[in-house]
Amino acid sequence: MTNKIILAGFGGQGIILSGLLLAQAALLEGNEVTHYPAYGAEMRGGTCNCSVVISDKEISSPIVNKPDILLLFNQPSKNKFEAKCIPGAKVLINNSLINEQALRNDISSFYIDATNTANKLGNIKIANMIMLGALSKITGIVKLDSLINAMPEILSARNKKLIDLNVQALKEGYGLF
Amino acid sequence: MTNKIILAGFGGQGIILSGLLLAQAALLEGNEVTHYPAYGAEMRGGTCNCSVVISDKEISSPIVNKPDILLLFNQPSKNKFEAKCIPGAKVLINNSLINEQALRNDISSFYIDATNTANKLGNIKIANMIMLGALSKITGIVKLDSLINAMPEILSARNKKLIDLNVQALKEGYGLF
Amino acid sequence: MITGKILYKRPKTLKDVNMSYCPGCSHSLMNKILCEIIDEFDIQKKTVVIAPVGCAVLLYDYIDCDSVEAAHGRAPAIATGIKRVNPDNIVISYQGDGDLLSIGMAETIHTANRGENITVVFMNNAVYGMTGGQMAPTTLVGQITKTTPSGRNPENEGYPIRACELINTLEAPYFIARCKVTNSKSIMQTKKILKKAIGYQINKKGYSFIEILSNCPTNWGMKPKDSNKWIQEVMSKYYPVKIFRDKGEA
Amino acid sequence: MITGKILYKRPKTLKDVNMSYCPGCSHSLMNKILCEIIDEFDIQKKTVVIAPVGCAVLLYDYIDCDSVEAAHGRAPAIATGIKRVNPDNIVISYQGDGDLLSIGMAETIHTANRGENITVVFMNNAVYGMTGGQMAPTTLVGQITKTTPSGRNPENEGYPIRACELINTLEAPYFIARCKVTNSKSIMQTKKILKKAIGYQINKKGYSFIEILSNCPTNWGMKPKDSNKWIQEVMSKYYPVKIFRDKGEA
Amino acid sequence: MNKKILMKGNEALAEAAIRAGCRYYFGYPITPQNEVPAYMSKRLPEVNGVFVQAESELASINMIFGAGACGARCMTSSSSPGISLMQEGISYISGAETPAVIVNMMRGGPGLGNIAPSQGDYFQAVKGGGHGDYKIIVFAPASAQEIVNFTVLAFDLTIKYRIPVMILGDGLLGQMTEPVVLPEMKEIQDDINWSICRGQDQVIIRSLYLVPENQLELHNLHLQKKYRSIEKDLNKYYEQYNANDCDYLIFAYGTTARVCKAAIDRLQKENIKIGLFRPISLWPFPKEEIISISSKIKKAFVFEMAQAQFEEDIRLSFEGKKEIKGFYKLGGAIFNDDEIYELIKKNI
Amino acid sequence: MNKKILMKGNEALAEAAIRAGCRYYFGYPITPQNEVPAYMSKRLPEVNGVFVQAESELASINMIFGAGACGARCMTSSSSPGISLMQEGISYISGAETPAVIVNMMRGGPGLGNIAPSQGDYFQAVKGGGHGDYKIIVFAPASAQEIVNFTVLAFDLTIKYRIPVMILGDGLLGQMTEPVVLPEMKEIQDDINWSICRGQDQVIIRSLYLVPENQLELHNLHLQKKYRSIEKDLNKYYEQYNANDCDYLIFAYGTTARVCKAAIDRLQKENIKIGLFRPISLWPFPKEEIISISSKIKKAFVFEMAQAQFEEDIRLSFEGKKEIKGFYKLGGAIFNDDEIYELIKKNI
Amino acid sequence: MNKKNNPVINTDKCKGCELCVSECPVEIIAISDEINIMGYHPAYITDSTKCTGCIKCAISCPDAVITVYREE
Amino acid sequence: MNKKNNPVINTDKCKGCELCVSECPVEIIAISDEINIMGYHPAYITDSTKCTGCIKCAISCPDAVITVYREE
Ligand SMILES: Cc1ncc(C[n+]2csc(CCOP(=O)(O)OP(=O)(O)O)c2C)c(N)n1
Ligand SMILES: Cc1ncc(C[n+]2csc(CCOP(=O)(O)OP(=O)(O)O)c2C)c(N)n1
Ligand code: SF4
Ligand code: SF4
Ligand code: SF4
Ligand code: SF4
Ligand code: SF4
Ligand code: SF4
Ligand SMILES: [Mg+2]
Ligand SMILES: [Mg+2]
Repeated sequence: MTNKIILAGFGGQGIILSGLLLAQAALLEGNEVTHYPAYGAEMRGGTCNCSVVISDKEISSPIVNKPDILLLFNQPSKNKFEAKCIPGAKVLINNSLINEQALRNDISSFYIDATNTANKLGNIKIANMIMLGALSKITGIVKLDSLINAMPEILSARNKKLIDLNVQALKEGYGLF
Repeated sequence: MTNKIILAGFGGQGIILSGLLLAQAALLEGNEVTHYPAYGAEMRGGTCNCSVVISDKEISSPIVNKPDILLLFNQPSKNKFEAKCIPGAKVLINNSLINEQALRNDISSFYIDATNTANKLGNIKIANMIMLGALSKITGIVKLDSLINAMPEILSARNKKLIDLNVQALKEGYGLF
Repeated sequence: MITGKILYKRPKTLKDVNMSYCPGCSHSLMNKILCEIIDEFDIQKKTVVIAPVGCAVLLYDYIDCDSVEAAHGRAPAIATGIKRVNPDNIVISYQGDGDLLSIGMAETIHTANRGENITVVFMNNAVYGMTGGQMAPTTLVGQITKTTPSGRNPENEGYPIRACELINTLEAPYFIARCKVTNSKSIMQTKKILKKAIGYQINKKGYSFIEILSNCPTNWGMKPKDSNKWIQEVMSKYYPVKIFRDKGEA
Repeated sequence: MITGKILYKRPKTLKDVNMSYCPGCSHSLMNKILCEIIDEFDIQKKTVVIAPVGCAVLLYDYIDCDSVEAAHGRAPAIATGIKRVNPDNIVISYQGDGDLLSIGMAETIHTANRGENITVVFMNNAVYGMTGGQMAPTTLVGQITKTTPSGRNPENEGYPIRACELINTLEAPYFIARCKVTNSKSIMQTKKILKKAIGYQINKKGYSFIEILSNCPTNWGMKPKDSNKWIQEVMSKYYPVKIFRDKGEA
Repeated sequence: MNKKILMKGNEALAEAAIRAGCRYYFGYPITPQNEVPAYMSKRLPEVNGVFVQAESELASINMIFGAGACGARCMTSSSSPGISLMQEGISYISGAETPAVIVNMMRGGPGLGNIAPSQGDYFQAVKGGGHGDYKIIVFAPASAQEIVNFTVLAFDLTIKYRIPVMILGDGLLGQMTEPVVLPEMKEIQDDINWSICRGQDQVIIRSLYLVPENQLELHNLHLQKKYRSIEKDLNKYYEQYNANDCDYLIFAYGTTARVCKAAIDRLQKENIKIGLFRPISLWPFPKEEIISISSKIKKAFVFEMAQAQFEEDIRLSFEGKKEIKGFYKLGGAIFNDDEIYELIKKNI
Repeated sequence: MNKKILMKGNEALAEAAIRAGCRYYFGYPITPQNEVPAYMSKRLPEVNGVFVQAESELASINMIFGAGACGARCMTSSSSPGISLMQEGISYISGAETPAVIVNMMRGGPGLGNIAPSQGDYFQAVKGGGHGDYKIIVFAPASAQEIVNFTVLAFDLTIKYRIPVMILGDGLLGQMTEPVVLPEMKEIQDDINWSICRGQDQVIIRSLYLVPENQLELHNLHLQKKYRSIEKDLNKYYEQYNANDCDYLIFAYGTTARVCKAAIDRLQKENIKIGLFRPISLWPFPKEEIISISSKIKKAFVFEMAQAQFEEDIRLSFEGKKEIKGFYKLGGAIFNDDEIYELIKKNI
Repeated sequence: MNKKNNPVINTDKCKGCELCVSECPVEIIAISDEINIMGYHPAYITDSTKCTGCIKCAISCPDAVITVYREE
Repeated sequence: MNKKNNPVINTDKCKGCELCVSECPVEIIAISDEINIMGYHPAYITDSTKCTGCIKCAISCPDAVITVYREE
C-alpha cells in the first residue's frame, strides 16, 4: 500500500514541518517514507508545498504528481492541486481560508476550520497540526499517537516549548471528526 | 625542396629575431615558410631557440626535430643540438663563444667568429646578423639581398635606426666566407 | 474613482506588479526609489540596471528598464562591458553584500579603481538573504546566522567589512556615501544622495558607490519595524552613515 | 681553500642552485632574505611557503621548505586551508602584484579580514613579470607596459592600487608594512620587519602583510641599479615606505 | 545496527562526512545544498573540526587544496554555477594529487537557471570541465542512504588514490528527507607520508612541470596509469533492477533512475520484460558490465535530466550494437513515472 | 588580392578580429597568448575601439557578457587555466544568448602544467566545461591563415546565432609565424534588435527562469532547437588530405593534423594508402561525413595531444564499425612526423 | 489650506509590513484583521479626514502601494 | 682590528647584476670582461686587502653568491 500525499499552502503556514511530522510518524509505524519540499524560488513568500510518500515497500519516486491525499491550506493551493489528485482522493481543506466549493465530484472533500481553530487555541501557526490531527482521524494513514510520538524528533532543535501546544492542536484536529 | 633550420643560443642573442628575418627573406623569394620559437618557461634567461622551415610547397609540420641547417650561438646549444641534425647537415658555429671541436664527422661545420666580429663593429648584439650573412653565403638558402630587403619588415617597429648597422653586419658575415 | 492632485504616486518606471520581496524589505523600497529617480531624470529608456544574484535577482521584473542579469558577484564587470560599449547609457549595478563584497570583491574594487562611470547601489543587509540567511561579509560581530550558529566570532570569521571605507582608499571614485532607509526622513536623504550620484553619471563625472544599510526582516527574524530600529541602533554604529567622498563638492 | 670566520654566507635554507630569476631581480633577494629569517628562527622544518603564479612560481626549487604551488591569485586561500589544519606550522604566502592584487584581490582581502595567522610577502614590481611585462594593478600612471603602450592612463585603466592602505581599512590584520630593498641598508631594515612579522606568526598574533617595492629590470628595460634607483626616486613616492600598523607595538 | 532516522539528503551527507573523519569544511552558500554548510557550521566545532565560510567557490576549492595538501580529510560542497567556478581548482588538485571531496547538488542550467533538480553537469563531472587531462571519481547516489554510504566511501578513496571524489547529486536528493542508518564515527589512521607539515624533508605539492617531454608528459603518464588502476578497482558500483532476462533495458542514474523503477513496476505488471541498469560510479563507468548486458537485450532506453550527456557514455559502451533511444528533461524539469511509462509503451 | 605577410598566429588572430569588426576586447595575460592583448592594446585605440585589461579571466568573460548584451562584436582570449575560470561565465552567456568570441590557445595541463602546446581542453570546449546543457561553436584552425579565416567567421556566427564561438588553438599555433593574407576591414551592419541600449521597450538579458516546467524547460528546448539548426548549417568545416580511396585514415585536428600530413607524405611514397580527415569545426562535429567515410576504410588512427578526448567523438561516429587505434601525447609534448610514421607502420 | 487629503492604500497589494503605520504623524493608519489575497493583513486608513498630506506613509511604503491625493 | 677580510664571489653563479659594485664603500668590486658559463659578465674583487668586512656586498647580492670571511 502506497500513499501519495501533497500538503500545500502559504510560506509560513508550517507546511514543510507538518509534512515532516507526518513522515516521521509513518516511519515510527514501520513504513518507508519520503518527504520532498517544493522549495521553489530562492526567496520568501508565495506558495509552498511538499510531497510525502508513505509505503510498506521501497519507495521509488518521491515525487507526487497525482496525490491520493491532499491537504490544502489556502486558496491558491486549492486552485493548483485539486485538479491533480486521483479520483477518490481525500482532500482536506482549511476552510478558514478557502471557499468551500469543490470543483470535482469524484473526490471526498473534508472541511476543517483550521486557522480559526488555531487562532482560538491562541496561535495561528498551529493550524497545520489541526489539519494533521484531522488527517489521522479521516484517513487513518497514521495514528494520532504516532504523530504525538513523532513530535520530539521533528521539533527538537526548534520550538520544544511549543510541543504541548502542538499536541493539543493535533488532538483538537483529531477531535473535529 | 624543404629546409629545416634551427637557430639556438642564449636569450638576448637575438635568436628569434634572426629566425624571423630569415623567414621573411625566404618569403620574399616566394617560398613557404614557418617560424616557431621554443618559448620555454614563462621567464627570462636560459637557452633560447627557434625552428624555421623553408619550402617550395605547403609546410605541414613547423617543428624541426632533425635539422639540416643549424646555427649555434653558444656552447649549451651546441651540446644540445649538434647530435640531432641529419647527416650532411650544415652547422654554423659562433666560435667566439663555442669551442671548435665537432663531435660528428658526418656534418659540415663552419666556424664564425660572430660575437667578436660584432664587438668590433661596436655592438655585441649584431652577432646574429653576422651569422645570418654567413648562412646566406654558405648555404645559398636565401640571397643576401633578400635578407637586406626583409630587414624593414622585421625591425620596423623596433630599432629602425639600427637597420644600417644590421645590414653592415649581414654583409660582414657574408664576406667572411 | 478618486481624483484630485496627486501628492505621491507609484513611479512610472516601477512596473505595476507585486515585488516578490518579503514585507517591509529594503529591496522593495530601493527599487521604488531608483524608479523615482529614473522618472525624475527622465532616463528610463537609456538606463540599464544590472540585476545581481541575491534577493534582487528579479529586479528587471519590477524596474522597467533594460537589464542584464549578472552572475553572482560579477555585476560590475558586466556594467563595465556595457558602459564601455555605450558610454551614454546610464548603468546601475545593484548588488547585495554577499554579491558585492564576498564573491565579487575583486570586481567591485577593480571597477571602482578604474573609475568606470557607473553607479553602484550596495544593499548591505548583513546577511545572505536569498539563500536563507547565512553570514555575509558585513554580518556584525556576535550576529547569529545560518552559518554562524553561535554568532559571528572574529577569531574564526574575521570582522565585518566596511565597504565605503575600503573603496575610499582608491583614487578614482567620484562619490562615495553610506545611507539608511529606516524612516521617511532618511529615505528622503538617501534619495537625494542617490540622485546626485546618478546625476554625476549623467554628467560623465565617474564612479559612485552608494551603500544602503538595509534590513532583512525575514532572516533577521524581526518585524520590519524592529529591523529598521536595529539598523538605527546597532548597525549604523558600526557602519557610520555619511558621505565619504564627493569630488563634485570638493 | 679559504678559511676564517664567516661574516656572511648563503643561508642554509636557500638551496645550492641557481635561481632562475633575472640578474638583479628583487625576487632573488627576497628568497634569500626569507631563508635567512627561517634559519635564524630555526623553523625550516615547520615552514610552508606558498608559491604564487608569477616569476616566483619555482620558489620551492630555491627555498628548502615544504611548499604548495597555488593557482594564480589563490595563495591566501591555500594558506588558509593549510593553517587551519596545522596551526603550528609557519605559513608564508609569497605573491606578486598581479597575483595578489589583480586576480587574487578577493582572496587577499578576505584572508586579511579573517586575520588568518599567516605572513604575506607581497612583491610589488609594478608589472607582470612572468608573462612578459603587462600592466599590473600597481603600474604607475604613465608607465609603459606591454598592455599600456602609451603609458598607463587613469581614464582607461584607473590608478595604481596601494595594497597596504587598502588592507589597513580592515580590523583584523596585526602588522602591515611597506618596505624596499634598494640597497644594503634598506635590505637590512626590510629583513628586520619581515622577521618581526614571522615572529608574530610564531607567537600566534595573527595576520601580517609585508609589501616589498621590487624591481623588474627585465620588463622595465633597465639595468638592476637603475631599477633600484627608480624605486627610490619614483615608485616610493607613490607607495610610501612605512609601517602602517603594528598591533605588537600599540 | 544503528537506528533508522529521518534526514534530509544534505544533512545526511554532512553527518556522514563527519563520521567518515572529515574535520575541515570550506564552502560558500548556494541552493539547493545550503543545509550542508549550515549543518557543518554547527556540527564541526563539536568535534574539534574547522568550518570556514569561504568568500567564494574559488576560495573554497583552493582552501581544500591547502587542507588536502596536509593530508586532511576535507570537503567542499556547492551546486552547478559554484562547481563551474571550481573547475580551475579541480584541475590543479588533480594535477597536484591531493585529496578532496566535492559535492555537487545539481540544479537547472545553463547560467543562473533555477534551483530545481537537474543532471545537466554530467559532462562537466565525468569528462572534465577543467583544463587538461584528468579524471575525478564521481558517485551518483539515488537515496539518502546511498548518499551516506558513498560519502563515507568518497573519503576513503580520496585519501587512498589522492584524487578528487565528487558526490554528484541533485536538488531532489539534497532536499528530500528519507530514513537513513548512519555509520559509527570512524577512527582515522591515514597513510599520508606524501603530505606537507610533517617536519620531514621538503615536500612540494605542485602541478607545474615546465619541460614537456621529461616532466609533464611523465607526470601525465603517471596520472593516466593511476586512472587505469582506479578503473580496474572500482568497477562494481552499479545497480540492476529486474535486469535479468529483459527485452528492454533502461539506463538511468540518480534521481531519474528512481522514477524509472516506478514505471518499470507498472510495465512489468503488463508482462513487458523491462529492467533498469543504474551506474552508481559515473567515473569509472561500469562499461564492461554494460557491454556484456547489451548483448542480451533488444533495445535500450536512456532517461536523464539533461540533453544526451549520460547517453553518450552508454553509446560508447554499446558501440552501435543495439538500438538506443534517449529521453531528456531539461532545465530542472523532472520525469514522473507516468511519463516514463507512456514513453516506453510508445517506443517498444 | 592582399599581400602575404608574415605574422605570428596570435597577432594574425588579433588583426583578423579587428578587421571582422571587433572593437571591444577584454582580457587577462597568460602565456602562450600574450601577443593577443598586447596587440589589441595598441591597435584598438587606433580604430576607436576599447581595450580593457581585466582584473582576471572571470572579469574578462563577464565584461564580454556585458558588451555582448549590447550586441557588440567583442572578444576575450586566454589559455587553459584562464579558460577554466571562464566556465561559469560561458554557461551564463550561453543561457542568456549573447555574442562572444573566446580564444583558447591551449597549453599543457592539468593544473599549472606548462606553456607548451596541448589539446587537453577538447572535452571542456566541446562537451561543455560549465554547468547545464549548452553548446558553443568550436573552430580548430591549423595554420595562421585559418586562424584569420575562422576568426572572421567566428564573429559573423556569434552575431548570427547569439552563441559563444571559440577559436581553439594551442601554444604552437599562437606562437608560430607564417605568411597570411588578411581580409579587408569589414563594414558592420549587424541586426541586433534583441539587444539592450537601443532606447526601445525593455530588453532583459537573463539566464534565470525560475519555474522549471513552463520557463527553463522551454528555454532549454529553444536552445536545443537552435543547436540542431546550427548543426545542420555548419557541417562543412573539415579538410580531407589524400582521403579518397584509402585503406587507412588518420583523424586529427589542429597542430597534430599538420604533423600527420608530413607523415602521410612519407607513407604514401611507400604506397601505403593512407589519408587524413581533419575536422575544423569540433562542434558541430562533422559526424555524417565521418560516418560515410568510415565505411570505406579498413582501419582508423586517431592522433591527439590529449588522452582519448577527440577520439571519443570519432568513436561515437564510428559506432564500432571499424577498428580505431588512438595515439596520445600528453602534457605539452608534440608528435613529430617520424614518430607518427613509425606508429602507423607498426600498426597497419 | 483646508483642502482635503486622501491617502489610498491598495489593499490587495499591501504586504502588511506596518512601516507606514508609525510614520503617520496623525496616527490614522492601522493594520486590518482581514487577510488579503496574498495572505497578509493589510494596512488601512482609519480616518482620512485627519490626513495632512505629508506623504510620509507613501514615502516609506516599500511596495509603493500608497497613493496620496489632494482635493482640488 | 687589523684582521684581514676576504670577500669571495662565486663567479660561475654570479649574474653580473652589478648591485654589489656600488655597495662597496671601498670600491673594490668590478665587473669582468669575461663571460661565465651562464653567459654573464661576473663581478670580481679588485683588491681584497682593502676589504672592511662590512658585508654590504653580500647583503645586497640577490643571488647570494658572495661569501665574506674574516681571517682568524
Ligand atoms: C556562483 C554562485 N554562488 C552562489 C550562489 C548562491 N547565492 C545566490 S544569492 C547569494 C547571496 C545573496 O546574498 P546578498 O548578495 O547579500 O544578497 P541579498 O539576498 O542579501 O540581497 C548566494 C550565495 C549563486 N547563485 N552563484
Ligand atoms: C588563471 C591564470 N591566469 C593567468 C595566468 C598567467 N600568469 C602567469 S604569471 C602572471 C602574472 C604575474 O605577475 P605578478 O603576479 O605581478 O608576478 P611577477 O611575475 O611580476 O613576480 C600571469 C597573469 C595564469 N598562470 N593563470
Ligand atoms: S529574504 Fe531578506 S533581503 Fe530577501 S526579500 Fe526577504 S527580507 Fe528582503
Ligand atoms: S621578469 Fe622581472 S620579476 Fe621576473 S625574474 Fe625577471 S626581473 Fe624578476
Ligand atoms: S499622508 Fe501623512 S498624514 Fe496622511 S496618512 Fe500618510 S502619513 Fe498620515
Ligand atoms: S508600508 Fe505599504 S505594504 Fe507596508 S503596511 Fe503600509 S501600505 Fe502596506
Ligand atoms: S665586505 Fe664591504 S668592503 Fe668588503 S668587498 Fe664587500 S662591500 Fe666591499
Ligand atoms: S650582486 Fe651578486 S650576482 Fe650581482 S654582480 Fe654582484 S656578485 Fe654578481
Ligand atoms: Mg545581503
Ligand atoms: Mg609583478
